Amino acid sequence: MESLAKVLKEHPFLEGLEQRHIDFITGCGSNVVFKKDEFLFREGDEANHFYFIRHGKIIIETYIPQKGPIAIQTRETGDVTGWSWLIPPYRWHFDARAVELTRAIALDGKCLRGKMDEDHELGYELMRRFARLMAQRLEATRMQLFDVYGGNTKE
Amino acid sequence: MILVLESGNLQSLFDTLISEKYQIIGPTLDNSALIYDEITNVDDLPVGYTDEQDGGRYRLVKSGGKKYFDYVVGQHTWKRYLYPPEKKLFELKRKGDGFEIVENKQEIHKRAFIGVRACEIEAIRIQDEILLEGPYKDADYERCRQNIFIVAVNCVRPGGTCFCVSMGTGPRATKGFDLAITEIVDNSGHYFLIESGTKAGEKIMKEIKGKEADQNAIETADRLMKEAENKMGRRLDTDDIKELLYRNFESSRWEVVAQRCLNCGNCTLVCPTCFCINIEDISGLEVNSAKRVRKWDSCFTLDHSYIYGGSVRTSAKARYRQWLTHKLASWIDQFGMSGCVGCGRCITWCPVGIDITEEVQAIRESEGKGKIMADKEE
Amino acid sequence: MAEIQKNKKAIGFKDDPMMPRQFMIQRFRRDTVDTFSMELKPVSGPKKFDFKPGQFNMIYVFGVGEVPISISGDPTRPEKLVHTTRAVGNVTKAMDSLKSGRTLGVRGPLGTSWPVEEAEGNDVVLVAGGIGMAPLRPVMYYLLAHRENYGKIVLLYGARTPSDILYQKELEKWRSRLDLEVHITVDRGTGSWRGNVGVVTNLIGRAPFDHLNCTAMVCGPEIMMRFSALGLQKRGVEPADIYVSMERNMKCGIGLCGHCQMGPLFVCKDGPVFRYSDIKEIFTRREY
Amino acid sequence: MKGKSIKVDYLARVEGEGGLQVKIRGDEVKEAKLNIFEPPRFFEAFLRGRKFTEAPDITARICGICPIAYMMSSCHAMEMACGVKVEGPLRDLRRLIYCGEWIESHGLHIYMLHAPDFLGYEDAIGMAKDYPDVVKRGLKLKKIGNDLMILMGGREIHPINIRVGGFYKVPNKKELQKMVEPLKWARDASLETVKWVSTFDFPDFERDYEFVSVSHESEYPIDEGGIASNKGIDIGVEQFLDYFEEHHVKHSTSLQASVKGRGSYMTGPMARYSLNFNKLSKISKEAAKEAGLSKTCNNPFKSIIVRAVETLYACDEALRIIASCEMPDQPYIEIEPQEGVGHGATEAPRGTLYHRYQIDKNGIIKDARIIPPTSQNQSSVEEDLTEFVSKNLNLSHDELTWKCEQAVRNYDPCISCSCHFLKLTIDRE
Amino acid sequence: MARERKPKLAVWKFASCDGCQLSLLDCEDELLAVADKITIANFPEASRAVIKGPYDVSLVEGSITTPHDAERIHKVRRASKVLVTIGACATAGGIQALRNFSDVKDFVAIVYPSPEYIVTLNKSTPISDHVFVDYELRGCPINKYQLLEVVSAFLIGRKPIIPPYSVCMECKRKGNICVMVAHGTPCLGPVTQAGCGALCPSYNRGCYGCFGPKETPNTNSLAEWCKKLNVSRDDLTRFFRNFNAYADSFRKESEAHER
Repeated sequence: MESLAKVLKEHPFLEGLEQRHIDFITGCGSNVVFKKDEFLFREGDEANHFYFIRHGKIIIETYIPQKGPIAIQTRETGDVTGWSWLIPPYRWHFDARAVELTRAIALDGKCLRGKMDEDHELGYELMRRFARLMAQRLEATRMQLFDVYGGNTKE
Repeated sequence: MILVLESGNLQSLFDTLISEKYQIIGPTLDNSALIYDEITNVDDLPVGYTDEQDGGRYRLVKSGGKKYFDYVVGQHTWKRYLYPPEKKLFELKRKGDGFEIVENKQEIHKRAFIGVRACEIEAIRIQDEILLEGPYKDADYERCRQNIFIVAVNCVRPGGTCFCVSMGTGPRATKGFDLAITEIVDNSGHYFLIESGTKAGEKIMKEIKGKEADQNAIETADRLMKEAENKMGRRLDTDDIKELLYRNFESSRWEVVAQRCLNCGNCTLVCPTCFCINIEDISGLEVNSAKRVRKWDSCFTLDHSYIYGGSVRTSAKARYRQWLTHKLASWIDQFGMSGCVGCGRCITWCPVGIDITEEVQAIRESEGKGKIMADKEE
Repeated sequence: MAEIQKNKKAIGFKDDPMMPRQFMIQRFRRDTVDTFSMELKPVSGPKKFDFKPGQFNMIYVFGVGEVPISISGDPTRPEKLVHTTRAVGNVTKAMDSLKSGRTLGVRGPLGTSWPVEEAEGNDVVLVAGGIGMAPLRPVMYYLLAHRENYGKIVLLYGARTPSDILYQKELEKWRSRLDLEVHITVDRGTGSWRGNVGVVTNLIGRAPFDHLNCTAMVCGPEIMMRFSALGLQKRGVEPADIYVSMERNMKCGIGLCGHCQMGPLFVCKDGPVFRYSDIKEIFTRREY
Repeated sequence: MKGKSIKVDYLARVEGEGGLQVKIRGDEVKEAKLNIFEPPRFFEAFLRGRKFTEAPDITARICGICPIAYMMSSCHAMEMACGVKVEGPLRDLRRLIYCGEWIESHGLHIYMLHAPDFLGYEDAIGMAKDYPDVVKRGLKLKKIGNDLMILMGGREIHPINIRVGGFYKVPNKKELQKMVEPLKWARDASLETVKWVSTFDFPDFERDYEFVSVSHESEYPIDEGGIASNKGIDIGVEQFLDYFEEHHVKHSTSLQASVKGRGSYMTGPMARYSLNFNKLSKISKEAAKEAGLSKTCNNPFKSIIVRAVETLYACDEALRIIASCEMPDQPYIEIEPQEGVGHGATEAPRGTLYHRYQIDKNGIIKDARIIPPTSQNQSSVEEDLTEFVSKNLNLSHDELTWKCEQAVRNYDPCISCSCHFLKLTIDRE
Repeated sequence: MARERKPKLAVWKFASCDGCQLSLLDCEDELLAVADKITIANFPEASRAVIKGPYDVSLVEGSITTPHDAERIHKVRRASKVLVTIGACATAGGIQALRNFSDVKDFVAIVYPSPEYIVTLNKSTPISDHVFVDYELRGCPINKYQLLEVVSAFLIGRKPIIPPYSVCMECKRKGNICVMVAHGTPCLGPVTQAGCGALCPSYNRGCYGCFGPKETPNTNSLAEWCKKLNVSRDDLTRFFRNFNAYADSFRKESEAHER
């Protein structure tokens, strides 16, 4: 597990976190591998994990009848994905699918949630990081909403 | 050489110009209004007429005097002749899979402009700079501009909305003319003081029935113009004007003036320096012919700033701000000179009397007030 | 500010900059559902059409009208004039309906260019959005023709959907080159899309270039350029090293009609390519 | 033969929206109706509260085909109410612009609306394929009428230069002179027109009409005069309503005018011509004679010849006015409103147009009454139809239908002058 | 047919004076050329012949004032690929929209002896209140050159050049001296859309707004200035209330001064 601790400690997402917290988090983690086209999680399932993508690429998508799967965003090496375990009702809102062989560290959300409730300091530190992540995602989503490439313009 | 021409001999100037094949364009009356049109005779000039001007108000008044040039500038500008309001640039005809261009070959007259005021000379110079001195020339303007003979008239009576002194463009014509006239009525009679500014001017001067001016006449002219300077109808403080307007992009004053502004475009179309044009590509019923037309345009229209999807400047506020800031500030960055010559037309001919000098002053004062407030708080 | 073209040579017919020259459509290729490329050849006069990457032409369709379109061909091969156009208005739609052998009017080349020479020795980052890829393609050609003069070359390109991606084959070729970094992203990944999904600004964060020693050229809709410039600055790129290509209402293309003014700038002759630091202040001003 | 009916839902080549229904039972015409379904527009109502000076511009909008007539009748009425008479050069110029409307409107009707009937075409454009020069002549003639209106009025439809008291601006002599050559051409073209239309095939059909028109002591009636008929009416315009009335008739829901106590009457070219032949210019009289017309005309199908003669007269008259007219010192007479009632009747190309206004001391309109020519002619049209169909029951259905349409078009009905017309429930039996 | 199919044109009339469709017949020099390029498929004012729809272009004149017309316009829309409204009636309700400011029942009673026969709507409304309109051509009447411009543009597939800016733009280009500034004559030019060629000022008269409001009209500022020219409130109401009385900005301005 030493490599797990090392990866997590060096990950920018956890940068500046106290060692004891990192130790705790490491305890919640495990190495996982997803083959191409394997789902990390499915819409509606219980959300129990979040993932540090060590290598590879996944796609967040949803399925629209008559249109098929629509990809919303991609996550790749170095990204963090999944926060539905943090917010009731703890269900995934989208599908996540590996588009290539993807290695990740999966952290047990339930375990973390319990710890965060107990240890507000850790809770705050993690929430702060997730808030930043959400803000980034929100900005990116807004940009997508702008339809910035000007698809609807007219002369 | 400076000549004195008795008022009775003014026709000799006209005759000389006509014999030199000039078409004379000058002030005349049409339908009880002052316009610039083709004239041939001194009687065509608005003899004995003067004008009253104020924001949104112009009245031609019969003074009964004998002066030929007792009016100031009217609504027309020389731009009408140099850069006409509407001009077909060329026609095209379909030919096989392609087309051919039929050029608009128009005979362009040698023209003499009579009664050009100092501010108007400056306006012509500004348009020269824009249309001839940039990376690209307007070929049509160049053709119209060639062979123009300018007879300036110095202003001894400024109009109610004039502020050429502020802009450093008048009332005396100092350059850019072939001949410059000062009309004087005094104890010694009614006469014109004429000086030449070019060789062409000198040549004409030799032909007219004048005599050399004495010192007295020259001094009288100087005095009259000094007096005129002190009687300007308006004043515009140009100190730091560019930065002032750039700084005040978000001034609340723009909202205030937008309440009044009709965004009708009148100010831009009577302005002697405004150069915005539209290019219209038109096809006929016979889909085999087409033409390109150049028309005066205005930054007060929505189409002016139209790009795919809509206009950039949709609010009246933005359009007024664009006009005023361009005229007095960004023009300086673009062409190294102000776009305003202080002729006052935009004030007089604004249907609701919006006054550029007042707007600038308001912005200046609002800024001052802002500072004072801030100081007090400190 | 990018250099102002003191280019008084004839850009129109018979030395009149307002009169279009005739070019014949030699090849017409559909790029995407609403985008097409045309290869044009002059009907008469000099066969070469020299231009700099980023410059544009005023393109006239007989009887219908004239629009500014940037040149998207290879500046090192001036015998071929190429335009890529999106059919959005009457003129561009009319262009779309033309066939090989028909002619168009062309006035140009006009405007400023991307700083390909100034960028020598630097890493070059190109950020393209939508049809904004077209004006940057000449840059790619130029850089590749002078590959040894540049550091890393990174192309970040965002499109709405996979089927909106321009020049797909060419991009594949570039992607397979080891001396280029090409990253493409779409707003909505549909069908068999395996690539990135998300806006192009997302790509800036992880793109491999040296922010202290780079030149960025950004082209796309104004809002995309604004956010891209912000993204680049977050990466530490100096505003002076960022270039953008602006769009305004261009009627004459030569700085005479007044329509394309943006503050003191005439987009047609002072631009369309601007150094971001020069226009940063006015970029976000409303109704400017 | 059992009952049959002729029904034209939508009358073509007339201005406005109307239909026509003729019910036949056996050998008898039971009913002939000119159906007007032009929607009501309430001019008389919204004129109330407007200024007297606004009446010409507002009433012009009743009809895009004869706006000058509306403007002139209302000007005359307002001037009478204010106790002013516009005379001299201003009056001449008014008559001049009116000539323009006659030339235009008659040109339009002869060439584009009526002649195709005689030559068997659906429209003038079809006719132009076989008679290109004729149609072009007609268009040019019509254009000269329009040009005269444009010069005097600013534009051909709803001119802007006519006001109570005169004009806003009067063209100068030089501008008027520019119309001389075109008008001379138009006079020649009108002469050709008279000859051309006189060669048409006319149904043998005459009726004993009461002709009513404006009447002037010395002039062919256009813009001024009293009211006269061939059955004894000879009154001032202010007596109009004493002699004529509008009423509902049972078989139709539209207002129809009639001579009080007598019945239907006809206004328009045939009426004017038959009442005023002697006042035509020499050239017009001669042309009429050559075309085979006598001093009166009772065959409504021959109205096309009369129209051509009137066109010729209008060209001739316009030339006379331009040649003799002095330019007025002022483009209009300043008029102060006064409380009163004014009447105005002038001759629209298609007949007498009567206006009556009551205004208060500030010049605000209190009451307005407008009786357009088509309303006056409506009974006459229906009587024509009844009689014509009765005599021509041998014709095929299609032929009879077309002829009935033609019989309506004889009147150049301007249904848009709709202020009096009602929507009609069409009998679909 | 070997030739390219000619587009089919239809002309429809609702409540109006016929003047706008007459404009087409007033194109004396161009009429035959138009007929050469376009099949005039349904134009009752000019022809008995009716060719069935659908039509490539429909010109619609007049406003909607009866229940019957309110239905008929939908049929016209369905039969038309491009629908162009022509004239103030069609684009703003026309002069007959003056009824919209009163109770139409009173109006019926004033004009008609037997009001019970009258079927009419309370308001006269523009076509665009009922169906989608592709293009509007303003004016009372329209300018025939603008009509030809629309036809020419349609034939070649370009956007017609019908500027929505003020009458002043045309007036100044023409060289007219401003009647408002130089004579104190109230003029709607600054708030009225161009297209007439600045006719009224060319005849020394103030514009009376027959082309309706221009883009972004500032009627209030103009009205305030007119007050300085001694225009009474009643006159101001009438000033804005004529052929385009029901056009939004004119309507509001006229109501603002109504007592």
